[in-house]
Amino acid sequence: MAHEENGGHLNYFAVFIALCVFTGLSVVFDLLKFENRLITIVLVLAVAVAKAMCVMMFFMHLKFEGNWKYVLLAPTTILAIGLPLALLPDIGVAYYTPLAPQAGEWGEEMQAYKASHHGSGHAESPDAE
Amino acid sequence: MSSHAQQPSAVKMGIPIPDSKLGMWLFLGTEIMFFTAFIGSYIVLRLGSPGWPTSSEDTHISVVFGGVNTFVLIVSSYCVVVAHEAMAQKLFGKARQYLLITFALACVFLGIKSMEYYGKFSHDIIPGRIPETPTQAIAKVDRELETVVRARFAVYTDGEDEADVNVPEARDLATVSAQLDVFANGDEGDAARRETAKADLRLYSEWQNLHQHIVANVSLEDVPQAAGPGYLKAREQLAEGEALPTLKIGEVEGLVKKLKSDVDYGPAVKAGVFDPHPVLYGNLFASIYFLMTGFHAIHVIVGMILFGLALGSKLDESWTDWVENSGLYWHFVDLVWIFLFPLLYIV
Amino acid sequence: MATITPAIESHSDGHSHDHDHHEIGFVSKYIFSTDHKMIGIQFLVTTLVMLMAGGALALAVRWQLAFPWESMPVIGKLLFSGEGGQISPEFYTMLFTMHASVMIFLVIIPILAGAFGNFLIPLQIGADDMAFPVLNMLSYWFMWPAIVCFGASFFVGGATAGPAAGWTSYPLLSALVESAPGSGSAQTFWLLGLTFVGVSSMMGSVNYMTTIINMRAPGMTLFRMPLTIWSMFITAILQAFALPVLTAAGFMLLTDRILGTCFFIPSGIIVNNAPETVGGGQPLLWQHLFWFYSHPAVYIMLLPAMGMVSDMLACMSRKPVFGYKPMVYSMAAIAGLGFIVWGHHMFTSGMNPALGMTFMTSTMMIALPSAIKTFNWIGTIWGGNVRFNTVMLNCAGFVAMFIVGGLSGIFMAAVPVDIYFHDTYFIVAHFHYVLFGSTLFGVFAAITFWFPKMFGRTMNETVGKWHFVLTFVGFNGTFFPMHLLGIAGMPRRYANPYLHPYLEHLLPMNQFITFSAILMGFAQFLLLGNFLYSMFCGKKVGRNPWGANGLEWSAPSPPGHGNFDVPPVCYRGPYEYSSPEAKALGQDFILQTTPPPEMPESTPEPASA
Amino acid sequence: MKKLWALFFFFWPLVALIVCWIAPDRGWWFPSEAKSPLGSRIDDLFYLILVIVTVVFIGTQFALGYVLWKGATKEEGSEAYFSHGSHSLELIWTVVPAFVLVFIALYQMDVWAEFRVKSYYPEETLKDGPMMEVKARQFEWRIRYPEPGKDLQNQPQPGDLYTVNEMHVPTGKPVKFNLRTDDVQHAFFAPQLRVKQDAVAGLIIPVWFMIEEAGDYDLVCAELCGWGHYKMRATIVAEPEEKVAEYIEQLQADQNYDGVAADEDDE
Ligand code: HEA
Ligand code: HEA
Ligand code: CUA
Ligand SMILES: [Cu+2]
Repeated sequence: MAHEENGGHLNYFAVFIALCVFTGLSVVFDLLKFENRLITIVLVLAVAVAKAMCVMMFFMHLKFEGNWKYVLLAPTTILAIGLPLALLPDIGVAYYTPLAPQAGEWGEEMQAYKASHHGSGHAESPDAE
Repeated sequence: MSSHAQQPSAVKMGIPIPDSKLGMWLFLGTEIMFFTAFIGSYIVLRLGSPGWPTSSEDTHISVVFGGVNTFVLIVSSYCVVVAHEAMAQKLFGKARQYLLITFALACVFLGIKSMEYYGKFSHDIIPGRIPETPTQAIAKVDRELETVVRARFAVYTDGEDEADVNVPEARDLATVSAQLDVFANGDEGDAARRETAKADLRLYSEWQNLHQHIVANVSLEDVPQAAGPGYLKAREQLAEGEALPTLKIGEVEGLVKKLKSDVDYGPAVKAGVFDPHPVLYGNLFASIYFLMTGFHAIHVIVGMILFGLALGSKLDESWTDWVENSGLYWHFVDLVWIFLFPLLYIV
Repeated sequence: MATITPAIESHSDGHSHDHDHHEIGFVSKYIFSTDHKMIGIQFLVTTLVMLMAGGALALAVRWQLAFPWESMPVIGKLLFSGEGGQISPEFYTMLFTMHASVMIFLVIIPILAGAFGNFLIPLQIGADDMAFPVLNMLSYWFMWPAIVCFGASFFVGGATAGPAAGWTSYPLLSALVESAPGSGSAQTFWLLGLTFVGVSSMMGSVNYMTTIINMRAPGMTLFRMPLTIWSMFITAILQAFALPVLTAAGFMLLTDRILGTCFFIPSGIIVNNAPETVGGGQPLLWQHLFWFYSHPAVYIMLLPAMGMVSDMLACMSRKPVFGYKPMVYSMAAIAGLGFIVWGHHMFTSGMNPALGMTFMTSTMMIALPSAIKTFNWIGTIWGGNVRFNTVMLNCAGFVAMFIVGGLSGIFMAAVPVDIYFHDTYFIVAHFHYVLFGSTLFGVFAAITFWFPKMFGRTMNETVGKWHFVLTFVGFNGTFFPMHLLGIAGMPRRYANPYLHPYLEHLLPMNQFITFSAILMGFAQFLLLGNFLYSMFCGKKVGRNPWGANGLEWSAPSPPGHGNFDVPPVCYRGPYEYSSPEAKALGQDFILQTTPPPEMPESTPEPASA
Repeated sequence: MKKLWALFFFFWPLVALIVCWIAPDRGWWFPSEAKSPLGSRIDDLFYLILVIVTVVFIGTQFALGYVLWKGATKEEGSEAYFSHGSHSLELIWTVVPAFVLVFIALYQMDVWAEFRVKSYYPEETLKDGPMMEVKARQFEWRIRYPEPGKDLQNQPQPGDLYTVNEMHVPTGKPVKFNLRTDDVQHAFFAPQLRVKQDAVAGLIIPVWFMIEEAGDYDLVCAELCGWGHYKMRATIVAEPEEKVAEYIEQLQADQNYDGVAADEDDE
């Protein structure tokens, strides 16, 4: 296998450290609480992609594989990105009036609830008690 | 194996990687599409749902848990690589060692995951059971309280040896309560039991107040027979035709808190009634959370089985491909998590 | 096995190979066999039985449409004696749901990929077996839980409760138990069955792709592969990438039904006085995910037949396939485009109209590669020395029927016209033309063509021809008038269309259809009879009874364990019929393994029959 | 025998064509000509495609029959024509159908847009709100009109008027209504109008059509919705606008009738 002459213990360890740093980064981005949530989303997803690339390239040895990797992964990637994109105009944004009571009647009720409960009571730490 | 192994095989056509590895990669291709369906559905459903719950108060999701688990998986991925490397260099002892670590880390991952699940369960964050409005939350408290009352009453009716309260069935709670009343205020039977009966009657009437308020908020004439005293008192102050003001969730929260702190039936209420906490789109959120993490967990378990098989054997050269391929699979499991983590825990 | 076994009666049962651990006993030879040929034959027999079962269900459907609410003879008494043999509306729904599920998931898909894919792939590329024989065996045996689940879903609730949502299983009907009373566990079983077929196909497809990529005989370059192999390869790719999406969606629907999730269930819905739903899911999501698989699936149900028909047409016309590369490219194009046309099943579903336009355009475009293929088939026959045997007739039937089915697809691909045609019998006519008319005629031909390779005997010609004619006539009598029913506006999935005055006058037409269907149905006994009879008593033949070129014909009939007595080396394309090279040998075919004269013989030439 | 087989493949398309030819006369055709302008345009498209497809059908089936006939009449022992294909032929039969298909696709767009794209709806329907709400449920059609003089609201209002399985619409002007479902998916299918639209749980879908000619039209359900799918039968009654108004008034009167004072209610 092609990677053998390339691979070394150290190499992997560097990748490993990089992955840990990336994970830390995404947590940091979350804690930073940007004004615009979109920034966080873009940042953490970018980090995720970077991590995925690291794992695929080095841990899964794709960097050292032949061209078949493109034949296999290119269509997969296209389909994987294309499917959500194609669903978007229908499910993500509704062309016709959606009847989700959550957005309508219930929504108002919830807004009132949230307003009255702001910051009160529920300070329990999430999870695992 | 088959008869052709002995023959001088001419060069087969194909690409220079072993069948098993090619098969594994193709399989991973199908796996990518499998998770694409989940993740894609999640993304579009979420975009199509204004008001998705994000605060950890609603979702009980903690970045810390997710982060730690991410870290655990990364370490395990690293160990697999090292193990594979060791296999290639014929250092089987070292490989075994690292595989063991991987296996252990997988256990840690599942452990943390189950803690998270447990946390969700303990707040009844379960698809289909999350109230999405204050009204639904109140109705849910009502239902849960009723279950508690029934369970408490069942003690008097089901236990055949307890002849002191003679009530045939708990279905009609009003009748049971009437008979219990007689029993509790009489002097027959066990004194301690009479005390519990009194407590249960109090609980019953608390529940009735709540219940009537929700279901029978009607004009004065048709006040239901089994209405609780608190409810009746409230009604008396109204003029004909007026309705009681609708319950505020705050009042119900207060009620639940009060019931839970009662010395007699408090523990039972605590066990059976969740704090009312409506979450808009909570059910969809919970559906997605459990389905995605659940299928990821199943993949983790499959990975553990693969490693387990290798560990259970005497690891030798013939296992090199096995370790490589299960390693590939494991990295894929890691990959999925790498995307699930930001998507579920942060975004 | 290193010796060259000369020809004809080299039956595999003659000798057992010393397997590492054990002798091949009856069980591991015929039941839990890991030999691709045995698995292929297992698939073939199972699916033929299922064809009869699915057909019987179709005949029951037809009975109701011709004689509404009249008790059904024989089958009615057998299936639901309780109702006095009368079909209830619930039962009608179950009937067509199970008819379609059986036909699609237990007949067409497994007969193409499972039976012929298994049998032909290693033989045609010159491998001794699949890449993963055990996985292969599992893929067959995973079909059985599916059969059991489908069967259970049909029987658990008697005549009034069953999977009640059609094969498309649209939520909410399929997601909310209350919306179809009694469908409770039945629909759940149905979904489980779907999952099992999914797993089975997924195993198969990974296996096929690996085998085709990595196990080709020396010299078998990509563009020397028979079109059958290309089609199997492309089908496997389609399956590998589309099917997981359905499996995932199936899990979502399953949990919606039984675990309270709400991927497809919007909130605030009250069905049959059940409590109001909470949720926030969207029913259209299922339709998208379902068709994301099921449209590619219709090509999964066609491409292998296309490939096999190309092979057979070339052989029976004694001519190379016209435009081999365009054939390959158009199959690839069908596969690629097949992923982006799924929305044409949802034109009236309330999806975003902009998507409708996109999907209309892509759907129109997918007719192009099909057109190329059609013309190339005709080109293949053109100028050939046509042999009018059962194989050829069925192949010609395939082409003729595919044109009809494809052309009716054009009407529906046009969105405005589909507004009217959607969910009418026009659709039913369309897909039976492509599914039965093309695929099954292709399969009938393929059974006859490769039968000698499977059993070392040929099928009876006369019976085969009768079977073809009766099926062809019955088929067109059944499904051609359905176009007209569709134009007349008769909606599908109606237990009793004649309730509506504007459809009343269609009763006689429907009765005619039913009689044709019965004719066609009973014609299938000829096929089964011929199959069984010839398996044991057919005329014995040698390795290459058709004078065909493919590698499989250089192996013994039937091939032993490990397939080839001489490891095959491939020297040319698969369709060099009547080539100068062949003529130099004094024949009109030249096996792919025959070395060119100028080359020194590196391996001994296999003795051909 | 060979020739017979070749003739067989000439023969059946002929039968098919004849059946199609006589079909309209025998009632095996559209239930009636389209009664709405959009429906007529759908019919026109249908006939256009029918012509194209018939040409292709005859061409290809004839070609198939022809090559088979050639094969059947070939002399014994003569050689098959050896050819791997023809580049120019491939080009022709790729480009020509491509052209036809793209033409069909583009030609349709505006009919589709008018039917479904909200901004292409006829002006009248854009100006006014929907006239009524049609709500499908297992297994009937419920129609809700707003109180005369009021606009239709998504939520039922106290003054709303209800009918079941009967939908009165004015002739000669575009009618828009909201299509909804109470439970599972159904589809609004009016065969004579060539209108079909699914009713999807969780969505309010506006649909419009226009009827010129007064009369009764069928309304059926075209999406499997349970055991009673086939019996969701209703009528669309198209009548002049005044009559519809009268009908709605009558409906209101009926609905307000409390059994005692019939006259007091109508003011
Ligand atoms: C093997 C299966 C198969 C195949 C190959 C096809 C092929 C095609 N199908 Fe079909 N289809 C189904 C199986 C199949 N279909 C099934 C099962 C359903 C119904 C599912 C359900 O709802 O239950 C369905 C439904 C269906 C619909 C949805 C209808 C509706 O529900 O409203 C549509 C709409 O566009 C459609 C279109 C097409 C088209 C354009 C093709 C094209 O690929 C056809 C291309 C072929 C040709 C066109 C013929 C040859 C070409 C020429 C001779 C060249 C010249 C032609 C021209 C210039 C026009 N199909
Ligand atoms: C490959 C797929 C396939 C095949 C081969 C067939 C074959 C047939 N189909 Fe089917 N059909 C579908 C796929 C298929 N169908 C699908 C996907 C649907 C849509 C379902 C839905 O709406 O969800 C459908 C729906 C469908 C309908 C519409 C039902 C409705 O919408 O209400 C009708 C009606 O006529 C029908 C008829 C037939 C007939 C008469 C045959 C004939 O060709 C059958 C011929 C008969 C045999 C081949 C077997 C002969 C058996 C015997 C003689 C009995 C012997 C008995 C025993 C041994 C037990 N089919
Ligand atoms: Cu309503 Cu079908
Ligand atoms: Cu399709």
